[in-house]
Amino acid sequence: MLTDLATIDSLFYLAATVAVIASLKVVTGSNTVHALLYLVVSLLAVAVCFYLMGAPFAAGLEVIVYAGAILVLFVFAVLMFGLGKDETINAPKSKSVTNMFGAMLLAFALLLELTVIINNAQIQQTLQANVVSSKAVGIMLYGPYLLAVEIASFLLLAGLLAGYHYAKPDVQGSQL
Amino acid sequence: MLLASLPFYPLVSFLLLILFAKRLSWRLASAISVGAMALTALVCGLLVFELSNSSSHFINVDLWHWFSLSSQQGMAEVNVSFYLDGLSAVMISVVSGVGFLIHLFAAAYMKGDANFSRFMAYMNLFIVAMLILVLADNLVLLYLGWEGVGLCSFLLIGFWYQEQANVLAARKAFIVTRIGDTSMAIGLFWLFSSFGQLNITAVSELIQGVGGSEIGFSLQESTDIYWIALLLLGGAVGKSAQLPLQTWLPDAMAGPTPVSALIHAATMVTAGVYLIARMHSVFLFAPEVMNYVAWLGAITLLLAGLAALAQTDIKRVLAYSTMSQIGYMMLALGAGAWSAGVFHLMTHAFFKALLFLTAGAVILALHHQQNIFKMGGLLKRLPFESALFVVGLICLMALPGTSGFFSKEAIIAELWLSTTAGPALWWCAIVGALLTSIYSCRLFFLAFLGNERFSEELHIEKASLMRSALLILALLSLFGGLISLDFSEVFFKIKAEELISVNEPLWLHTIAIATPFVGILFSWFYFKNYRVDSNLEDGIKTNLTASKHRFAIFCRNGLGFDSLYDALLIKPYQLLAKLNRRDFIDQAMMSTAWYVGLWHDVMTMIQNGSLRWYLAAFGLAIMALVGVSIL
Amino acid sequence: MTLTFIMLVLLFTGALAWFSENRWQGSAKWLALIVLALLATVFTIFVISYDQPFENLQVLTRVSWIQTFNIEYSIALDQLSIVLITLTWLLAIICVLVSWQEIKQKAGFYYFNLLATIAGIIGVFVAVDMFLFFFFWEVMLLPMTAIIAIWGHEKRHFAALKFFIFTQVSSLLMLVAIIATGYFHLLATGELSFHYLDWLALDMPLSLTQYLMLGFFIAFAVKLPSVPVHSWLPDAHTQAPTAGSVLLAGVLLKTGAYGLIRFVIFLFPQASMQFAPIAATLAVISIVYGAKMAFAQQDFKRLVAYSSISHMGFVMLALFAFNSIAFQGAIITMIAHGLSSAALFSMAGMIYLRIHSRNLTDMGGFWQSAPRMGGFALAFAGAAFGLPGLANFIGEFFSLVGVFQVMPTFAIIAALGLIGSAIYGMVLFQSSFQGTAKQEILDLSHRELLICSSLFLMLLVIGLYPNLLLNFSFGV
Amino acid sequence: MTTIPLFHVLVLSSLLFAIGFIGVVARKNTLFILMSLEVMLNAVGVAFIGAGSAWQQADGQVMFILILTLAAAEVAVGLALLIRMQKKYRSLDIDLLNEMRG
Repeated sequence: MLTDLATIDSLFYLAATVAVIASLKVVTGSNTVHALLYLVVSLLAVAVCFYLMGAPFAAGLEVIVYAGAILVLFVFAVLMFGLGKDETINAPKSKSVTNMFGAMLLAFALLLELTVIINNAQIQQTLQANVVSSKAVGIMLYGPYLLAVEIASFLLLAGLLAGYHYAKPDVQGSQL
Repeated sequence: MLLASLPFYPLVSFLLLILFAKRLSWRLASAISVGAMALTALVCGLLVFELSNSSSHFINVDLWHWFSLSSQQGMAEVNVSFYLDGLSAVMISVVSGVGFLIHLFAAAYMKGDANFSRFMAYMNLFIVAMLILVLADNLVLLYLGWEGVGLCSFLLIGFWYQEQANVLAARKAFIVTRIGDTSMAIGLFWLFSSFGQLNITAVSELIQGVGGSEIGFSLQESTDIYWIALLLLGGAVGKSAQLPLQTWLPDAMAGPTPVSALIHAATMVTAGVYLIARMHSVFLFAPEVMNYVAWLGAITLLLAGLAALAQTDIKRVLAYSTMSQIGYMMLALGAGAWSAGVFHLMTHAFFKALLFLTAGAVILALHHQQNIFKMGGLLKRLPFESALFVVGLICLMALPGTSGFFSKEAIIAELWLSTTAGPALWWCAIVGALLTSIYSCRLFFLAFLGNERFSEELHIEKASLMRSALLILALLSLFGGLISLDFSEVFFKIKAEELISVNEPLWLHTIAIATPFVGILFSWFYFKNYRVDSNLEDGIKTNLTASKHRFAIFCRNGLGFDSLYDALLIKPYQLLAKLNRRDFIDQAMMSTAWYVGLWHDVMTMIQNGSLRWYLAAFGLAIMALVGVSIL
Repeated sequence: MTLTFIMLVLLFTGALAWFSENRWQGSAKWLALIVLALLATVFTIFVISYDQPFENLQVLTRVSWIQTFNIEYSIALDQLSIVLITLTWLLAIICVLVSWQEIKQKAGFYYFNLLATIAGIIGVFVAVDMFLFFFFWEVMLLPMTAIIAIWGHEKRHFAALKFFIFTQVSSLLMLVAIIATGYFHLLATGELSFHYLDWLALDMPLSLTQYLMLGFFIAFAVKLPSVPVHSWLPDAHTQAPTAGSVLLAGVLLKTGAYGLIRFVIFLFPQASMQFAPIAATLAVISIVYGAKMAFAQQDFKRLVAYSSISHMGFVMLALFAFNSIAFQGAIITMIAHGLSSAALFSMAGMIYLRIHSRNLTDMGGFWQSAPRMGGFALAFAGAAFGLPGLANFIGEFFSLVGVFQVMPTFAIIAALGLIGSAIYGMVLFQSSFQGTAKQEILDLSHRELLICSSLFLMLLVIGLYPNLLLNFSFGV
Repeated sequence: MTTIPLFHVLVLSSLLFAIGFIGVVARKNTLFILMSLEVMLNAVGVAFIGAGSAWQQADGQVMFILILTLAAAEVAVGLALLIRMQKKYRSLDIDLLNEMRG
């Protein structure tokens, strides 16, 4: 019965629902860390969507770079510099457990979905047929989009420098 | 050349006094001013002598060319030049003669004042302006003198400028007369635009020439003459304190008494009479206006007489009496009795100056007490002044033999038969004479008879300067009627009118002569309690008070003209000014600025620096754009 | 060349004064005074020794300036401009004298602005190339704005801004009219020209000139000022420092009248004739309204400012009567008002220096302590309400006599202004100098006595011997 | 060609974008604004990937990668600024930063 329902479409809609719910929780949340966790869930759900749309490479990047690197940067910053303090102070305490369980529930749904996808051979087959390969992506990146890649690298460099400059501790007597 | 120098004696004196005001002692200042006046009077006498002996009936002297106006009728020269004929000779004699006597009196009267030389300077300046007024050979120069005397009157009424009441009285006098002056100025414009002349003789000759000829005036021209005469009358009315611009004169009594005598009795207020007499040729051809003049004079005569009956202030009684006497002059002018009017002007100057100056002496003796209900019994205490006052009063009442009698009789005699006056006005004049004698008696009884109602010691100053001035004036008042004035060369007559058949009733003169006596008789009984010394009867000082009757109060306040004008003109003007102090046009202009400011505020509100606000606006705009593009 | 030299020297002296004040304090005023006196002398000698008569415009310099648009640097003189420039010299010297003690801060810059304004005013009176005229018109405006904005009274920024916007907006209309006329010249003759004499020779259709005339008229009516665009004047005059008020009332308003004469009436006679009823109505409203508003004021300078509106109404009324007597009256009124309002504003400045208030309710009874000042105040108030014997009377009399021949009703209503002027004159004089003495003030100093007596003498001389001015024909 | 219709993908994308946008506009805490921005960027990514897979082109993924880099750089700078802000204002309230108001 479960397998009958498990078509690509239904799985996509489920993941999408998870993404929307998680995003809503991000936006409406009051605890910074919880919100970040929901954001991770949202990103994971989107990654699942990507996978279902036939972009496994993008899904992987989403998980590794977005959820794995950028969000972790967030968490570091929040925890190390106490950025979430003023919001957390005002937040009602009692709901933190519910929030945690909510996030876990959503994550569990995704896990379930993932297992379904991996175990369902038919879905795998359909997906394989539709994949835009990472090779094509690579060729495009280093072909027509080379300039964009270069610019992106400059952007990253600039981000690096700016991040360093702004975040470094104040030198005595100097303005910014 | 003597004529040209006439106004310069007082002018030099004025300049000296005003430049060295504080540095001059009383003796020096009075010597300069009175000396200048004596010189003026002397020169004036010489001039009159010269005029009467010369073959021509006028003397004309050009000082300098002032300006010239061009019009279709040609070039009109307006010069600073003087013109002396019989009429102006009478005027300068009155101005310089009476002026000299009043200066003499004033020198003593104002002796103690801190600003004595300033006072004498103004008096001199007034004489300058008055001489220019009467000697002017064109109407613009006359207007200069006209405004000049107005300014001096303003300065002298407000001489004690620290009293708010005096300041207001001065302002009122200036502005009310200014209304008349403006009317006169418009009259001048009209005169110039229809006849192209402003020279008095030229205008007179022009009008007499056309009017006396067979052709006569065109309709347009007679309308013009009507309006010109009416507008000139407006000027005369303002200056001479006639209805409806009479309200300033009683208040003008706030000035020092010599000022009241000189300006507000003898000379300046008669300038209106002079103007009409001077421009008689214009008036002659506007018989309707002559009729208005007569009626204005008659009504003023009666109303002022009525108001004089109710006054409590000795100077205000005299002020209303002045108005009423000028009413007589106006009546005479309106009836075409030019010489009678001018004759009355002269005699009135004598006796009214005498009355004012004597009143001044009394006031001085009573420590500036002007209320006649606080006087009484002065006949015994101040016999000299009282005697002179009586002289003045009998002249005012026109008892036979006095100068007032001659002039007033001359006026009354001409009224009945005049084409522009008539029996109704004759009766007005008789009633006026009756009123005159009644208020004169009332004044005399209250101030000089009855019990003494003042407590302070009298301050009796036997200044010979004052007394000599008063004596001469008294003599002039009594015998001034014997001076014969010959105006045959001055006043133009329309020939046809001399042939009217005489049908005067015989009783006219009897009534006219008897009227003052009726008045005296009436007051003798009616004002008995004013006259009788009530002290003797019960030993208690009864205090007389003025009537509290509503009508009496109404009369005392000048018959309500002041409150009428206040409600009709002054209050609305002030209200308008107050409402619009911020200038509604400016407000309208500034509303554009306000509108821009409004947008500025709206824009500022939008640029609130809040990032989220910007973003929301951004999103909304995108949505709107997308929405529009979809639709 | 002499006039160009005069204007350049004025600007140069201004700069020099600015510079020298920083080195030697108090030197700027002496420098300004001496140079003004010298230049006035130079001007007089130049005018007297010039061999051609000034009945018609005498073009003195004509050099090409911006060749692309055929714009020339061209200046000319005639009797009208000579009379007005003479008035400017007189009042300029008075201005320096009244600022003697008043201006303490940034005095160097102040004199720079003053001299620059005067240079601009002289430029306005002599420029015959319309573009040059417009240029000088702006040159005159900017330093004046600075004078109000920097050395004015409490609401100076507001007043300066208002002054600036009013004149600027109106002068833009004039610029449009100038360009349009120049362009029409191009269409008519095939050549662009902004020269006044070329324009005079141009035959323009009435349908066009009425709009061009309106452009010029509005600009000058604002400057004059006429109701309903008068409202910059009370603020500017009230808030300006004394010399600023003197210059504004004395000369700057006259540039409006000058413009009306030269660039509206002479340039577009038919269109102005057609427009005359409206202009005369505005003028009459200005006369009566100004007099009424003056009565309502409690501020000495504001009262005088509104009286200026009333007086300039006489000028405009007389100009639009198209009558030679009225025209002469207008010019005499301009001069007389220049002198009398300058005198009254100086008087206001002298009082302000003593009691630090312009409010009439703070004044009263000054005659007691300052009789000379009171005498002069009365004389100047008398001039303002047209006392015969002083210059204003001649001006008003001529104006009204002339107007009466053409438009009697207007003259009669305008004559009501004479009553109004008496009322505000009385209010002005009596509430400051009569009544109970509220405080004691010092009487006039020698310098102030010089200012007052020279102004009074000029008023008196013109009043008693107006032929000094009437002998000129002023191009009629 | 996947079975998921492009329209639905775009609906998801715009939903996510709207949620993110509302977060950016409605939240006062700058950190949350930053997070909402991430959501929005992600939503754009979804749209790109969806479009790419609908037409079977690699460009969508390329764009996604570029967005990813942008997001990384943005987060780096943004967080640094947040730290700065925290130091200066002791708060992350974005409304405190309204010095540019007119």
